[in-house]
Amino acid sequence: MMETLDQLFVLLKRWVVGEFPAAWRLWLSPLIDAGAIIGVFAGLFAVTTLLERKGLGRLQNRMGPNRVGPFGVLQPLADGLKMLTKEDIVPRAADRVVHFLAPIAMVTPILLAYAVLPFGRNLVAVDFDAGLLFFFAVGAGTELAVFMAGWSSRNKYSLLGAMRGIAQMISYEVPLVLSAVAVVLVAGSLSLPSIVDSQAGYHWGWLARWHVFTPWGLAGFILFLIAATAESNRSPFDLPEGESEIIAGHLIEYSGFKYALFFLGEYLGLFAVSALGITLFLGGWQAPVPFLAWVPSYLWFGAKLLGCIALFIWLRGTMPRLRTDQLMNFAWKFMLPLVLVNLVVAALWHGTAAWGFFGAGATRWLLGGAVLWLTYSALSHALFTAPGRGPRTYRYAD
Amino acid sequence: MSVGLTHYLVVSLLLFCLGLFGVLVRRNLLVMFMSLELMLNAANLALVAFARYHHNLSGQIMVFFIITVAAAEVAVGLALIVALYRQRRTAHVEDLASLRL
Amino acid sequence: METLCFYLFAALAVVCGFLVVANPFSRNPVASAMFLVLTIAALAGLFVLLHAFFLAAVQILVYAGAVMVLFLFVIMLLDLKEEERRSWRKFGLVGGGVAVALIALLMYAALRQSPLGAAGEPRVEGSTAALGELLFRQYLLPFELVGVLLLVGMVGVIWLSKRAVP
Amino acid sequence: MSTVDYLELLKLAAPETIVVAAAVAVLFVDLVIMRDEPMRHRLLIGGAVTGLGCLVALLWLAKVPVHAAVLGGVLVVDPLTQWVKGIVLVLTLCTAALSLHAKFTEHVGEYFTLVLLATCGMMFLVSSDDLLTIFVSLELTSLCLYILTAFSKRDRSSAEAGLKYFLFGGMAAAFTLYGLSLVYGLAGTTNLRAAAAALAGQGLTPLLAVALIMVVIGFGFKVAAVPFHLWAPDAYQGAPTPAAALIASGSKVASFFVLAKVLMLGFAGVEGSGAWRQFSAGWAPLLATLAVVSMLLGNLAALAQRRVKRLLAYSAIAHAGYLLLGLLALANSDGRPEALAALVYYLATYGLTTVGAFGVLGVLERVNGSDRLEDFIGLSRRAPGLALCLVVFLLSLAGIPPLAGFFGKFYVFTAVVGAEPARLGLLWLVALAIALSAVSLYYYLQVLKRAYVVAPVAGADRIVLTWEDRLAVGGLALAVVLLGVFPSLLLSPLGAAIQVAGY
Repeated sequence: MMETLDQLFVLLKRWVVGEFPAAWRLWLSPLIDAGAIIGVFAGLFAVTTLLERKGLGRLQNRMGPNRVGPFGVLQPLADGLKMLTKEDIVPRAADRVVHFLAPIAMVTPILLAYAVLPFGRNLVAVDFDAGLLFFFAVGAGTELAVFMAGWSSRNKYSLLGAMRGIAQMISYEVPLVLSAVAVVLVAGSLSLPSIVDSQAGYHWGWLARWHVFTPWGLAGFILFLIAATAESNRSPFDLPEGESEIIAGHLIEYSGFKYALFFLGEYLGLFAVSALGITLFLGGWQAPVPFLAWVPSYLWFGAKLLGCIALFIWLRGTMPRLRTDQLMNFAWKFMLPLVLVNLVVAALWHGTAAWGFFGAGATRWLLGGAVLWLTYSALSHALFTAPGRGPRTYRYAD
Repeated sequence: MSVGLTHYLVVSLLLFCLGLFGVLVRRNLLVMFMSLELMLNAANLALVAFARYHHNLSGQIMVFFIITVAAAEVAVGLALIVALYRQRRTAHVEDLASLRL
Repeated sequence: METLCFYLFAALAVVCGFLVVANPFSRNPVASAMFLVLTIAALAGLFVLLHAFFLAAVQILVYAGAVMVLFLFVIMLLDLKEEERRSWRKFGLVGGGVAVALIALLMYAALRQSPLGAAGEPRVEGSTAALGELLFRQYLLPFELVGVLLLVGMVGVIWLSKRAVP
Repeated sequence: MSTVDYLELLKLAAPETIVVAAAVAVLFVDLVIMRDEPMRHRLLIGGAVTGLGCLVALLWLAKVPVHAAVLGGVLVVDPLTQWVKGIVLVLTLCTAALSLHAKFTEHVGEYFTLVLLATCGMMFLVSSDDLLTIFVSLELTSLCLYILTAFSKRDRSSAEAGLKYFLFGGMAAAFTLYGLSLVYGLAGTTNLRAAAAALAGQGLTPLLAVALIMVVIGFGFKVAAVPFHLWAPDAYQGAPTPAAALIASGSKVASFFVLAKVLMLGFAGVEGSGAWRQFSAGWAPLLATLAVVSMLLGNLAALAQRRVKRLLAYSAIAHAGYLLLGLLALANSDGRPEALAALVYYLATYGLTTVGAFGVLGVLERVNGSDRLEDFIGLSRRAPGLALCLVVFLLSLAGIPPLAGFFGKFYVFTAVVGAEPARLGLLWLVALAIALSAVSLYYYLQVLKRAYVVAPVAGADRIVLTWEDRLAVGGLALAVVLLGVFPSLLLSPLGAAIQVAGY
């Protein structure tokens, strides 16, 4: 019974596809996948906007939206209607074609990235040999979209915002990919379902074998989260769209439905990269403890995803925005060395997997953790507390 | 008509010649660089096709290297353009005339 | 199906490639860059048809993600309105076109006459693991060499694009 | 699939590894330790580390004789490649010595790093039989040289020269790559010897001809043979003088050697013939054509130059013509060892002479601020030793006995004539080359005339030479004279090395 419930969507799709003539099936199967992904995650987008506004409101000691529907739950609907009915304004000097294509170029690659993510047991659209690489490859498309938006608007703030955005995305893509590479190294595969499989099982019958419970996995997950926050342009890394600095950056000349598409694209990107983090470090759709393994896998995945989203909302409500130089320094001088050391630690972890003596696990944990901790403290000392690196003095502002 | 090696090679050849045309005719340095990329990509396509239809994976490895090398090369080329632009405010081949040919 | 995909991607690659070098509607480097992205994507599609999945992903990742972004960044840094004001040089256009067309014809003739057409069935599968084996065994040395090359690129680019200290 | 013996590999690639290590060391020392020191010290220390790296690599080459091909021809180490690598290292060492008074940059670490990494690329270029490795190392060398050409930010022409070099070099790389990919496609292997074996007996199929032409075009750009020479004068003139010396010497040695290797090993069986009235298709007639136009245009255009760097560039183009003749002699497998020895001897002596000439030029540039012919006026009185060295270098370039350049040309021409002993079919090429050498004497003497005959303008004081200048330029002049008087110093070990390597 639970087995059927776990495979509900897989079986459902198989049944639906089976109802159609054989010639159609080749086309129908991906279409159903695509439809399901778009439906589910667009719905999640609506829910998240509401959650975010509510959550931020609570963090800032106010109520959040509460006018439309009971407790404001219909607010996303109202927002959507407003967006759709707004006038679509295109600046006269704009490059109209590129301006039109930019939002599409933003959403399409992100939707493509969902194709390789496993949302549950057997619940993946394409089990692709180089799935992780594919994810990052299509993710690169969003940078082009940001450029298209910023450049085609012919607005200096747009261009500045786009430059900031692209510089930020490129810089943080390096630690993002490298922290994922550590997982690839240990799991020995680029395919996301097999990465999830590599985290199956439990130590001593209760501690899940998720990568996040290893020293390199923990460090990698934290680094991954930071890089993912920056990749999806969220606070505290929301400089490209900083309203108070460059009036929303590359989005400045967008309104109505196109703006909504950008908005959708950003949230979809956030979900996708969270889902990737879950897949890589948090055991994907697997249950954290064995006695809860009967709960359907997609529910676990959904729960972890919601947890990640909550974390991002919390971060947004807590952290102030960074300055550009801080942003770049943080990526190149702090995260990059740390993530490289993390890669080495992961390699050592993998290399010492055969150690069998008593306490081997603890030794490996302590060794790896010590290396990472030493690197972390050395880096933070050199960058933030060493003499001459203290609080910034303003030479020209006096 | 089924698609064979020759088809891929014809596409690759066309791309190579387009790239060559671009390098020879265009005068904007950026577009010339893009044409160079086109030429390298033509070689990539030929290599992948050869690797598939003929013998072994070495061709694919070669493509892997070429992509990396091309990226480094483009970075250096664009840095050269930036360096030149700092001096002359131009990215145009015809303005590169302070050295007599 | 595969034939259809081939012609689709091939046509896309060649047409976009043409628009990169000689776009009759726009002389703007940005248009060229956009079409180059499409060409690259079409080539990645052809790679997939040739079962080189890993390379297809790398192609998109490196070109669309890094190389093109570099181009676009430089375009944003420079003020390139001038291109539009310059006229095509008719002579160069025609001469270059004829010369390149001749080269293409000659190469096509060479291709037609060579024994490649009878090449056997496709065999090789570009599995990531097999590529990795080859890369880290037989081609270990060039792999290290590429590392050195990237160092050169980094040092050189930083030095070249840095503003000269007065 | 066999596993790799990493220690063995490290031992075989030790000289290159040492050079890379030295490069990283220079960068580290200059950027971290010497950060706030005065320019002079930074240059000295950077040069010292560079020189040390080259010397250790040279010592290793001399002391650890190895003969092996590993990883399926990706790395081939034999006595001949050891010798050529040694020559490249010596040329780098001289370049580094000439850079000790560099005024074109404050970024010493980056400069020496790039010089060393270019050398590393050249060394791998020399010792690989693998298409892929050849391409990657070619690109490594080229990238370093592009950056070095554009290295001077003070000089307005430097960035422009770098860009031109880059454009031509990029096109050359694309051509080479397409040619190599066709070779791979036809043969199904990336190893040169295996490719030749796979293609043996087919003769020159049309597609192979296309591949051959593309490879030759690509390398033609690299070695600055006419009609692919357009970048050379600009790059030589715009580049900082030591960088130009490296482009003219080390890069040329490596490019010619690898071209010889590609043609000799990879295109074995499609040599063809460039003999008079007996043309048959293959790479020999192709090279013969390039050689003829290079010699003609290089020598004639050099006559019209007013700037010595451009003059040296056109002279380099002419010398590329002579060297192409030397490659031509390799087409016939009978006299191949002698021809190869002659080619390497020519390359070595030409490299040393050119670096020397650029060294003199560098000193003059430092004093006068430019490289016009007029700046050479009165050199014999301002700096007699330097003028004497200039005489040695220029006369060696012209091919006057008993200097090294003469014997280089002599052996190459003999090899070319001997390549077709029956009918002396290549004699017409040699005759042309000798005639044009006579022409070349004119423009070299133009420089010397100004140095010795024309009276100096009043007020031109003596040029003060530093000890590094004396050491580098004097040493090079001595080497050129010695190798001229005793050519067997280099020729006989080369002959032995070629015997052992078995070409």
